[in-house]
Amino acid sequence: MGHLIPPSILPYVLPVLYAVVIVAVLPLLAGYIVLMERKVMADMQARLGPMRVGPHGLLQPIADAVKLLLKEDIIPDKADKLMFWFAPLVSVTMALLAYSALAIGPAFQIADLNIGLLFILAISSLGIYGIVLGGWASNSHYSLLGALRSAAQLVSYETAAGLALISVLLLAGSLSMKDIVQAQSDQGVWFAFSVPFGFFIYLVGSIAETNRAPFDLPEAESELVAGYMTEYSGFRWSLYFLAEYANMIIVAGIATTLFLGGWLRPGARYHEHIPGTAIEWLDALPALLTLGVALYSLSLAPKQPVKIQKIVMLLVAALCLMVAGVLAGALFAPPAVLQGIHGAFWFMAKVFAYIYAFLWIRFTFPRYRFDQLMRLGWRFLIPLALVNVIGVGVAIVLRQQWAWGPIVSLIPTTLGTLGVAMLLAKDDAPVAEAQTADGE
Amino acid sequence: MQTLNQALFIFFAVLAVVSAILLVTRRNIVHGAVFLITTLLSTAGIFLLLEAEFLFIVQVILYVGGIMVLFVFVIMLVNLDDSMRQVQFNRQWFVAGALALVLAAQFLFAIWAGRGALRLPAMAGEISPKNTEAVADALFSHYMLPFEIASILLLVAMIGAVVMAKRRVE
Amino acid sequence: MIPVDYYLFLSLALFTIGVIGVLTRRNVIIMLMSIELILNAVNINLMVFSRMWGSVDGQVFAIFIITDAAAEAAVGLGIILAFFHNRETVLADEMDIMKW
Amino acid sequence: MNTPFFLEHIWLIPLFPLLTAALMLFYGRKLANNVVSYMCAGSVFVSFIFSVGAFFELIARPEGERFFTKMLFEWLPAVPYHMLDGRLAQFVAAWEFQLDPLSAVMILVVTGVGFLIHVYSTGYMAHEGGYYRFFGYLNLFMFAMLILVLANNFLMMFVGWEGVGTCSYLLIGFYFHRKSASDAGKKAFIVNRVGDAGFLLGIFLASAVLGTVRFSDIAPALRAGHFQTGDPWLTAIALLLFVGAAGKSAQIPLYVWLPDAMEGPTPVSALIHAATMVTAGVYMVTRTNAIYQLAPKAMGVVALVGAITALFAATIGVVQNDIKKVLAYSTVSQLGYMFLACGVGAFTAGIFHLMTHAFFKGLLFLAAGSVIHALSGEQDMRKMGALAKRIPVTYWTMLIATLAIAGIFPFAGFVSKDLILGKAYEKDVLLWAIGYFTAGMTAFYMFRLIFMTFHGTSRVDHEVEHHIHESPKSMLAPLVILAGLSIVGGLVSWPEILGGNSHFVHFLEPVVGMAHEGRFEPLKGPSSRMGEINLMLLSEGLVVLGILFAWYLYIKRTELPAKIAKSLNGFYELVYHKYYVDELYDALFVNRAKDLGLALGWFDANVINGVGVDGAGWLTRFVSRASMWWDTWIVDGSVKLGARIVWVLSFPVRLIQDGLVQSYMLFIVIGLIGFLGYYFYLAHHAVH
Repeated sequence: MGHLIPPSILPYVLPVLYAVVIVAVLPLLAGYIVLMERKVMADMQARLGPMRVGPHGLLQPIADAVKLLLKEDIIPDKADKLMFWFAPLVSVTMALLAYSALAIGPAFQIADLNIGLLFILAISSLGIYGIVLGGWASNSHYSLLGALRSAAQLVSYETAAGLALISVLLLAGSLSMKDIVQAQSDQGVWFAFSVPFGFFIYLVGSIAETNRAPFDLPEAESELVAGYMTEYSGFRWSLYFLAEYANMIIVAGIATTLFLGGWLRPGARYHEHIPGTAIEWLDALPALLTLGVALYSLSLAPKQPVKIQKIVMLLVAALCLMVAGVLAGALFAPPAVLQGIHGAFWFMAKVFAYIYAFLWIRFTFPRYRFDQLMRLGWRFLIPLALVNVIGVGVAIVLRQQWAWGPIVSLIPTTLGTLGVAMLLAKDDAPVAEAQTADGE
Repeated sequence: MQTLNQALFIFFAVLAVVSAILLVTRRNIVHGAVFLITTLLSTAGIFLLLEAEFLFIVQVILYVGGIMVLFVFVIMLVNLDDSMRQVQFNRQWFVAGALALVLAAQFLFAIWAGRGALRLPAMAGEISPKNTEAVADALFSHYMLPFEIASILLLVAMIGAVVMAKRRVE
Repeated sequence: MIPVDYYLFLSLALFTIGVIGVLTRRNVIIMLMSIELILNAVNINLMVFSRMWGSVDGQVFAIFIITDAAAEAAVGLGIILAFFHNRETVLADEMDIMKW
Repeated sequence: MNTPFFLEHIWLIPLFPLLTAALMLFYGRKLANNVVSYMCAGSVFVSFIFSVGAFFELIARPEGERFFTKMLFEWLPAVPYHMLDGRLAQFVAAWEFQLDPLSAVMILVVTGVGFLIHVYSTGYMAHEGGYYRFFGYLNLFMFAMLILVLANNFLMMFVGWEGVGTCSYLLIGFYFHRKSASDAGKKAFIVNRVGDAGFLLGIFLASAVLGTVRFSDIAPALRAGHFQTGDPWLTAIALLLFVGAAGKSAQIPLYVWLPDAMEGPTPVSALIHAATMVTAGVYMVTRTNAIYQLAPKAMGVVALVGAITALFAATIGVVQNDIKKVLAYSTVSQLGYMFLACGVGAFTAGIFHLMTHAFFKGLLFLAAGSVIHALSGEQDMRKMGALAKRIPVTYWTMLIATLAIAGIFPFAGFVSKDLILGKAYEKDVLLWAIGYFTAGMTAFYMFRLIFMTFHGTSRVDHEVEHHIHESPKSMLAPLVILAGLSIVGGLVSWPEILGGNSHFVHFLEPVVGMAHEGRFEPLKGPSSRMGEINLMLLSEGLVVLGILFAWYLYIKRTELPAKIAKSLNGFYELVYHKYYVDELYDALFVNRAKDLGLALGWFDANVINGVGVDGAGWLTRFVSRASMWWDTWIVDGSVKLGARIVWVLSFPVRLIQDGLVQSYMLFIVIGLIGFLGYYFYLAHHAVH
């Protein structure tokens, strides 16, 4: 724990800077994820989505934020004032606090805890209090039901997700995010490929933890008006909103770090990279991508109906151009800088891909019934995760005793888990209500 | 940095004690639960000061993220409006309080008698970040049997809880 | 450098508060929470002594204690739920049928 | 030697009726009427077939060995006992059937007539309630009667004896809702008890004297015992047995039940109280003739009683108006004839008359039943008349039967009756005179019955008048058959002097002859052929006279009978009221018995119940009160005291255990404080 208590004040500078950046950027990011969500939804439903505010609705998030901030802040009469005020803070605080251990890039990390992963899990698991207390404090049945549901759901799926992560920890042999990424880099394979079932289980579990469709029962519009957020409005509501999307980014980050190789470029070998000489062509990809985006938006600019939109479009083009320049320049910078900048790019790319998967699933699957949800969690995911962990243990033994390759050793595990999954999926017995262990 | 350490300790200690007192005295159980959570979190902080990060995490995940969620859950299941309106302390509260204080006095006397005898070894600036591994080694080598027994205890507790929370089938 | 006594005083304070809570509160749930408080005091002691002797045994025992706390919370809350379903009360001094 | 089928399976003959009887009495309620009738009549018919088979298989044997016994199983184990003369004997009773000419004849009569009457009953009882019950009783009776006649020892015979008694009781009281019927049933039963008592005593004495109850052993026992003729023991046995016989066969003084027995359904009267059961006495006397032949005095008593009964009953029969009553009294007098025959040593003649009587008396009853049926229940002859044209079949059959019973040549009655009279004449003229006169009276009252019923002017009530109808075939067929038997019945023993050879008598000879080679002097035939012829002519003449007299009184001068009745008023009253015998018995026995019963009842109620039972009850109550007091105050008291003490002592502890978890915790804390204080104390001392 020496990092928390350094001998002088100096080492605190960089982390504080990062923290400020994250806290400043995150709301904006959340807003644009919302825009992305709406656009993706519109695309999947063959619509255009927001087009009015800014070119292609690019300014929509800012408009929404302004609207939310200007809205009247209502506190119900019978509500528990203190808790009502306190709950959203808990949510958003915990959501933001979790970022402190997230390694966005090799260097881009607030604190490299040797228990980073556990820390993130712990903090994000505290976020539930925001929901539960808020639902209870607003003194409304919808809210309370939503809160209870989300609590039960979270407790149920944290177990499965945690077990899925453990399989990765066994492979990586460390709790620190950095070391985990490093392990993937060393083993030359992303853990999503070595323990696919772990990845799958964590995907489902993370969707449930963030109360996203098809597991969004705590805020199921059709059943409970808006779940635990029913009585909230204006700024507090936006805090919840922020917390939810922050959580999305967190789980996406965790998944990225643990399964998708973190900041690693596909097929990257940073530790054997000699600066300036061997530039693998993939290193140019980020720059080219952003450049392409820049050119595309530049071409779109004249088509905009209003002058202001033209200007904004040009600004976007300029921004992308700038980023492209940075990315390109990094190629000629020393490896550390290169890793830092490109790592951040790849990380963000993977996170957004993960979030895109979220959206995709949300608009594809219908909502579960609560007992179905619990059955899935307790009777399918958790046993599967257990089998998976055991299999990984076996794989590690194989690897250590008989020196099997990192991928080969895991093939039997995957196959065995697949078989178990078949068996589990086959039995369709009705839920034993005790397993939901709550008042539903 | 000594000052920082002490400041943190005092902060956590005061927070823990105050919220503990509030927990015992508040009428509203949900508030009580929140105060207990606060106490637990500050205790976790104390653990951190004592360089037991793994226990810190365990405290947060298990206690705060698990047990207390269960508490809050049950609190919300059992409707408490009426129990909030009732008298909060039972008949023996005075005797009990007095005796508890007597007990506290005895412990205090014991600690006071042995003050200064105990002191922490000076902390090397950079101690090995291997706390988790150390705990794991002890747990899975020397304390294997208790570990297994604890797992069986958990299993039994789970079954018992399921049985008791089950709806009675009339 | 914080002397061990401070930690002991802290844990003593928590312990006493917990004892008072268990002994005086009528609400069973709060009694359970006070018990958690007592367990925490014990954990603090274990931590500080393990730190003092530089061995992790204390932490291991703390883990066992937390496990125990989890089991106790699960069973206790289960009992409370069952009792509440039958008797519509959570007050300790109304649970007095277990006598001669 | 392998015994032929029917003889081997002789024990099946009683079995068939028993099975159907059990079926009827247990399940009959559920069966349809025609099923019941087919099963019952059928079972009796099967027994009849078996009987015929057994009969012919018996005849097939040579003269000497026409005797067969079939031992089914040992009934009572052998019990050693001392006879009167001190010899040791084994008392053995086996379930053993015997077939000799006598029982062969009996089973033929019983099953044959029984079958006919069953058929008749299916028509007669068609509209009665308790159809299955009636046939169940009837079959049960058949079973008992067959056991009676097939028995080879006194005990088995007694079983059948009591069985037929029971059945007759049940059947007399068949219409139990009619008080007169149930009373008649009781009367029959009780009167029979008297006779049965005698019978039992006779059995005991016989077993004590002869050392056996087995019929086929009696004669050897007699021979072995070197009994003198007129041995007092044998006389006693004979008299006691005769008491039983008199009871069952309605002889003076025990005849009173038979007339009342007419309360039962007419087929019952025909079967039980005319054809079969009432002749059991005669059969029994004949069966034990060996004893009688060594007891001349007893035989004299039998003859005398028989003769007097015959005359006596005939006189009553003359003045009766109920058609069945007339037949009942004629039955009594005919039974008297049979006993007369036995008394004069003509057992074979008695059995012969028994058989013929079974034919024509059964026929008479059935015909009377047909008449009653036609008149829808009317039994008073004064309300009949001129039925000859209306129900011709009944009329002709009944006329034949009347001629038979009157003894008109050549009907069956003529042969048997003249056989008896002839024997009686050789024995004692006085007995013959009584029988002779009785024969005339018989002819008179029987034709009186015929004339009053079928001839003269119709005195039938109007509402009855217009639905007089002939009975159904099922009832007429038995009539016709029995009429035929009544006609030809005599031929089986046609007297030599009329060119016959009395087959039947010779057939029965071995039974009555067995015991007596040497000491037994066979009855001399009539002094001369002329004598016998004369006797026949005399009786025929008297009979014809009686018939003419009846014609004169009840067809020619119908007003005369009333006049006569007036002229000798007292005597008529006396006879009309059956010599007040019933009243006499009531005064002498019945009421005395009632008084005794009352006295015993009083004794029971006051002495036994009052002093004994109530006293014991009072004593028990008293003792129990005392012990209850002891229990409550001493035993319970001590227990409660202990409990109370524990309660009091445990009071402070209970105060502590109040069921509140928190107070327990409080005590934990107190204990903790105590321990800590103790340790500090120790530490303090350790320091110093």
